[in-house]
Amino acid sequence: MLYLQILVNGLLLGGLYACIASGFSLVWGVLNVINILHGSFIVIGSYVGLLAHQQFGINPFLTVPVAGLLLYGFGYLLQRGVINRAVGQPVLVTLTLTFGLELLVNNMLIAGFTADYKKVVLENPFGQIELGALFVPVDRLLSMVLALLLTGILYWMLRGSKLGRAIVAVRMDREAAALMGVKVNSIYAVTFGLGALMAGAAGSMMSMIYPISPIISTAYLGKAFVICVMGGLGSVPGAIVGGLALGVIESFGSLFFSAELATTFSFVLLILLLIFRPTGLMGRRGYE
Amino acid sequence: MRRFDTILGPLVVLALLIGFAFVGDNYFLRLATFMLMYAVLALSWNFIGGMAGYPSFATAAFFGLGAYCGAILQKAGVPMFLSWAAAGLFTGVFAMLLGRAILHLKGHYFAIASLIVAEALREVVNTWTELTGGGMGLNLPVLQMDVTDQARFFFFAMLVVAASTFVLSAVVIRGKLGFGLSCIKQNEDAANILGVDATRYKVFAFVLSAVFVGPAGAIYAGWVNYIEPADAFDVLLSVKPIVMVILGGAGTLYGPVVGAFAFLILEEVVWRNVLTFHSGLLGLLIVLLVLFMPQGLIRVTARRLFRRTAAP
Amino acid sequence: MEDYRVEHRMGLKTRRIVQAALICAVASVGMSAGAVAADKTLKFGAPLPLTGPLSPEGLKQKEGYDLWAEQVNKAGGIKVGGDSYKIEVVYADYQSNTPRAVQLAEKLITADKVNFLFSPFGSGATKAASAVSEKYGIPTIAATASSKAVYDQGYKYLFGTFTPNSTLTTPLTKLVKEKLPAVKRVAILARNDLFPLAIANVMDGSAKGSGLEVVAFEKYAIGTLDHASTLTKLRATKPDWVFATGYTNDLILIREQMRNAGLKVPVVTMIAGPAYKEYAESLGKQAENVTSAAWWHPAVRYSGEDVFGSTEKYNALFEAKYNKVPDYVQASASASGVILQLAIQKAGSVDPKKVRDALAALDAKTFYGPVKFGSDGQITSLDPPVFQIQGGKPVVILPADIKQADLKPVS
Amino acid sequence: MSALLELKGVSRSFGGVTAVHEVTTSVRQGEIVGLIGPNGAGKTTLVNLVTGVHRIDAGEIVFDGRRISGLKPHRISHLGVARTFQVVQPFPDMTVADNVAAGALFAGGGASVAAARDAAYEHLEFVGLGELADTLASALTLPDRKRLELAKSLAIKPKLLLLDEVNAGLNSREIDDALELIQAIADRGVTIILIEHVIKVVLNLSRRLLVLHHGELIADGPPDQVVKDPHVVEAYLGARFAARMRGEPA
Repeated sequence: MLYLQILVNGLLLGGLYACIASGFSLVWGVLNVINILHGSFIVIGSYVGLLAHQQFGINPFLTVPVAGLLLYGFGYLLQRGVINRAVGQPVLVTLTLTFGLELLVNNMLIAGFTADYKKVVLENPFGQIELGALFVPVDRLLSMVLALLLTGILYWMLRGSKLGRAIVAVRMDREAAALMGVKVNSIYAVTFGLGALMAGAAGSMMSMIYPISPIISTAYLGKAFVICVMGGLGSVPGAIVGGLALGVIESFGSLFFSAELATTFSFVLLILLLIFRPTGLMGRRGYE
Repeated sequence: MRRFDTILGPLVVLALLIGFAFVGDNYFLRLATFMLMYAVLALSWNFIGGMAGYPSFATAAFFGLGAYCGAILQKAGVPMFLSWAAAGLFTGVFAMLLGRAILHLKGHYFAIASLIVAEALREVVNTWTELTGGGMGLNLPVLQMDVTDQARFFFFAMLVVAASTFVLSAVVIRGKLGFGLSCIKQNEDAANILGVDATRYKVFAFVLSAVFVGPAGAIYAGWVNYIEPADAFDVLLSVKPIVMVILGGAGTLYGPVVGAFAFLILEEVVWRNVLTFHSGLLGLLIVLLVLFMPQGLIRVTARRLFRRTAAP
Repeated sequence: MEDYRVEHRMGLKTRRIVQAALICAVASVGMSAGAVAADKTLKFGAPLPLTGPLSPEGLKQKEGYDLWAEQVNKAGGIKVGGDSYKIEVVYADYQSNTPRAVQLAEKLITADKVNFLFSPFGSGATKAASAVSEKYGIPTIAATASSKAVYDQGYKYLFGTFTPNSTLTTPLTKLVKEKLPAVKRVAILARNDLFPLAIANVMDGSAKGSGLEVVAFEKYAIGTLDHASTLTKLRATKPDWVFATGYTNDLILIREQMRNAGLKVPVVTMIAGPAYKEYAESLGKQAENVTSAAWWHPAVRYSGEDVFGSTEKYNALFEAKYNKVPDYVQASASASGVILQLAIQKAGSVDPKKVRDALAALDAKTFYGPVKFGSDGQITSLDPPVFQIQGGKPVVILPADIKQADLKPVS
Repeated sequence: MSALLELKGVSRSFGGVTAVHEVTTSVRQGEIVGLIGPNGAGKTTLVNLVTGVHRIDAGEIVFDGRRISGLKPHRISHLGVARTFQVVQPFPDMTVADNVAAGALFAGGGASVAAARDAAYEHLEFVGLGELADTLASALTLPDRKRLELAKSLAIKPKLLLLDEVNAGLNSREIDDALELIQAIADRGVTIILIEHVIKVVLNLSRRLLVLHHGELIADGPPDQVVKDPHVVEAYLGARFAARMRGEPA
């Protein structure tokens, strides 16, 4: 029973992780840009959820589309205006650029919202389902379902729609896609926007789960990194697999070892994975 | 004329620095020591990042290792200089082993692997409380020395490391190793075919990017008397040298030094004027730098100089 | 070189010029008038973490110092002998980076020539920076350092306003044993970080010392985003008392996840979260009946000889300026200023050595409580209050003479 | 003359697809051998196996009496095996001279950077790039880049030179110039394997042809015999060669 509970904990956490990472993975895969800003995007989404709840009493689940669209716009413009100038340049350049942007945006968030922790407190909390000794918190369960649903929609969109095929084509071979008439720059901006959208949606959802502060962005970013490498970068299903895997690993890690070692454990695992299987658990070939 | 460039120029700077140590007050000595430390980090990163083109984020790992290695040895009673040297040796060996493991990765994969090594080390140091003091940090023995003498002492210690790094950079950049690294940076496959032992060269560059950072970390630990994991393995220690090198000019000899100097000035000037928005301004600086001056100060000015001298 | 002064609206240069002009004017008036006292300035250096992870704490300390400086200047400054000194707090942001705090402490002393120093935030940074002020012989007040390790270095110029950590946990343990004798098993969950871990360690000692059984002692890493499995593990040890330490965000998450994990116990103690209003605000009903302890609480009632006069007046002034209730960090910061001021006045001099001796001999009443330092420089006269969130607000349950309510079980 | 290069049952597959299958042949000192085959026949893979870029799955490669299969690329180049790439691969941010100097320095036994640069100028004169020695490699035209590739290869003082589609993308005049240069290199005693999928180019220089098809060596002999070989005609020359002979001038 204990193991079952731990497994459930891990899967619930993994659902959130998948949602944290999917947008990050998409941007990385298509643009070959590590978006250090991703954590701050999530935080902005959380503030959207928080403000909507404070001002109008709206449940953060309902502001998911609002936060998503807002972040889409922000991401699209940021890519068009700034990041696009560096796409295709060496890793170092794009990485340094988004790092600089992160410093700037995060500092602006602190200036605007202060670093104090805030959180959405629901009038009527969702509570938890109790199945014998098994506890399943409903807010997390809903978040996980929504997270997987959103990630699933993203995957389906990439597979099924014309836009999605264009994005995949650009990811596979930029020159070839350009020759086939795909507007690469606008695909880049749309993809970056989609990545931000996923972050915003995740952030809004998590505004009732995690305390909100600009400071927490690095924690999200760190998780996104680990999940992406585990799942294989650029792969949306990989983000789900990596997220769930990390959730379960951390969960059992804190049971068998100690919570203080759970992070170390996942880092060490990650380094080993990078050394011996850089294409991720899914075993796809990386797009290097 | 080239002699002036390569030997006399640096000697003049060195003489100025030594003279400065006897006139500057403690605060400026502290700033200067920081500048030298930054120069060590930037010059070191330049070996692997600037010359070989491998985006290493391992500087913080080397720095933290060196700091803790030096501090732990000193606490155990090992003489200061010996503990510094040991820190260099230890980080060097660590870099060799790490390099063998992760230098076959390219691009983002290498960047992440090197970044995560620092994170993992920080966690390990944080958890290994018996040896490292964990989150409580580690206090070093205080030197029984006059305040100003102490400031001078650490300034000179850092100066020696910085000068060594510079000299080695100069030797490498003009020699076979630098040539080979440059080939690797531009086309690793072609370099291999032309007989460059890319694996060995990369590992060598990686080790070089560590051996001076270790002692710099150890000296730093002794200098501030107190280290803790979050500071010794701060990710900014990996990022700042990169910014400095880009600022100055990647792969050049003087670029990292100029970059370190310019960066320190910017840091101080920015912070003098804004108290709560300086990381935002640092971010803005990085963005502008990457977008508008990716070649660095050295190349920009060098090009200008060249144009002037080219005219008869 | 992070200059940031109390009155920062004017540009630095303009301010300098105006200042210089004023000084000249005053000086010439003073000279012509003969023996009239000149208006001088005393500088207090404060390296604070105004950005980075510790910025919430740093900004709170700043509020405390600002309020004190404002009140003193309003009252005409500090009077020493025939002179009257205006107060200027010189801030420097060390970005939550301890070595930078040390560097800035030195910079404040050597470049800004501050007369006195307020320590950086927390025990670690305080300990690190104390070496600098000791080197230069600058009297330094630590507003937020409690670990014994900070004070047993044999330093002469460092004084702290927090009693040792065990003074927080021992009274609480005794109270729980007395009021809720059924509570036997304690589970401790600590953030693996300087202060949270230190508090957890003394709690371990307090619990064992009063015959309670510590059934679990778990540490979690900084930046942990999930406690579900750790709490599931704790639930299996069947505790009656959950004692958790960490930063506010950690504790909010832990409290929330305790409910999720079905971990229901009669006593929940969290340090330091419930001392901050964000904690109760972010948790709503979940915060109810959570106990905590801190070195100061706005519900305490002291009267003092300082510029604030009494705890009530301090609270009122604080609320008027910042539109919120002060917590122990802000109050301790204000108290640090008050303590230095009292010492300067008692010494009748601004000479660092004399002020240091006055601090060592100080025995005063303040809004913060009675102030008397032990030979190691740590305050000994304080009786830290234990409190509990009741009806969404913290109420004092210890010490008995100022308590507002009795201890209640969580459920 | 003894064999300079020997391949004994060399095989290699990628993810289940066989790229080179049990190739056995040898190249004698001083020969100019043409290696032909349609696109995807495994020619470039074979070059990669000889130069150590890929490891072989089975078999053995012996060069100059020494087993080289299993050695790393830089070791093999030190032994005197040079190659050019199908897609030219200069070091773009270096001068033309430094590109060549790299070869002289690392595999060519150069004593110092300065000595390697001196040697580089000679090689550049030889391939006709002397005047462009100090320009950046990225500024060169395609034919000049091909020359640069040759100069780089020469700088490592090769005994064996593998030229992978060195004529691809050149017009017929440029090809003639290139072939002249290759002949001049051969005259210096360098053994050459000329990899081409356009057979006409090879016929001018080679006295011996190897034909690779689906990773297998299907013919080995003088051009006139090979061309008549029914396997070759069937597998490769049939439609394509005829079409090319009729159509474009190569």
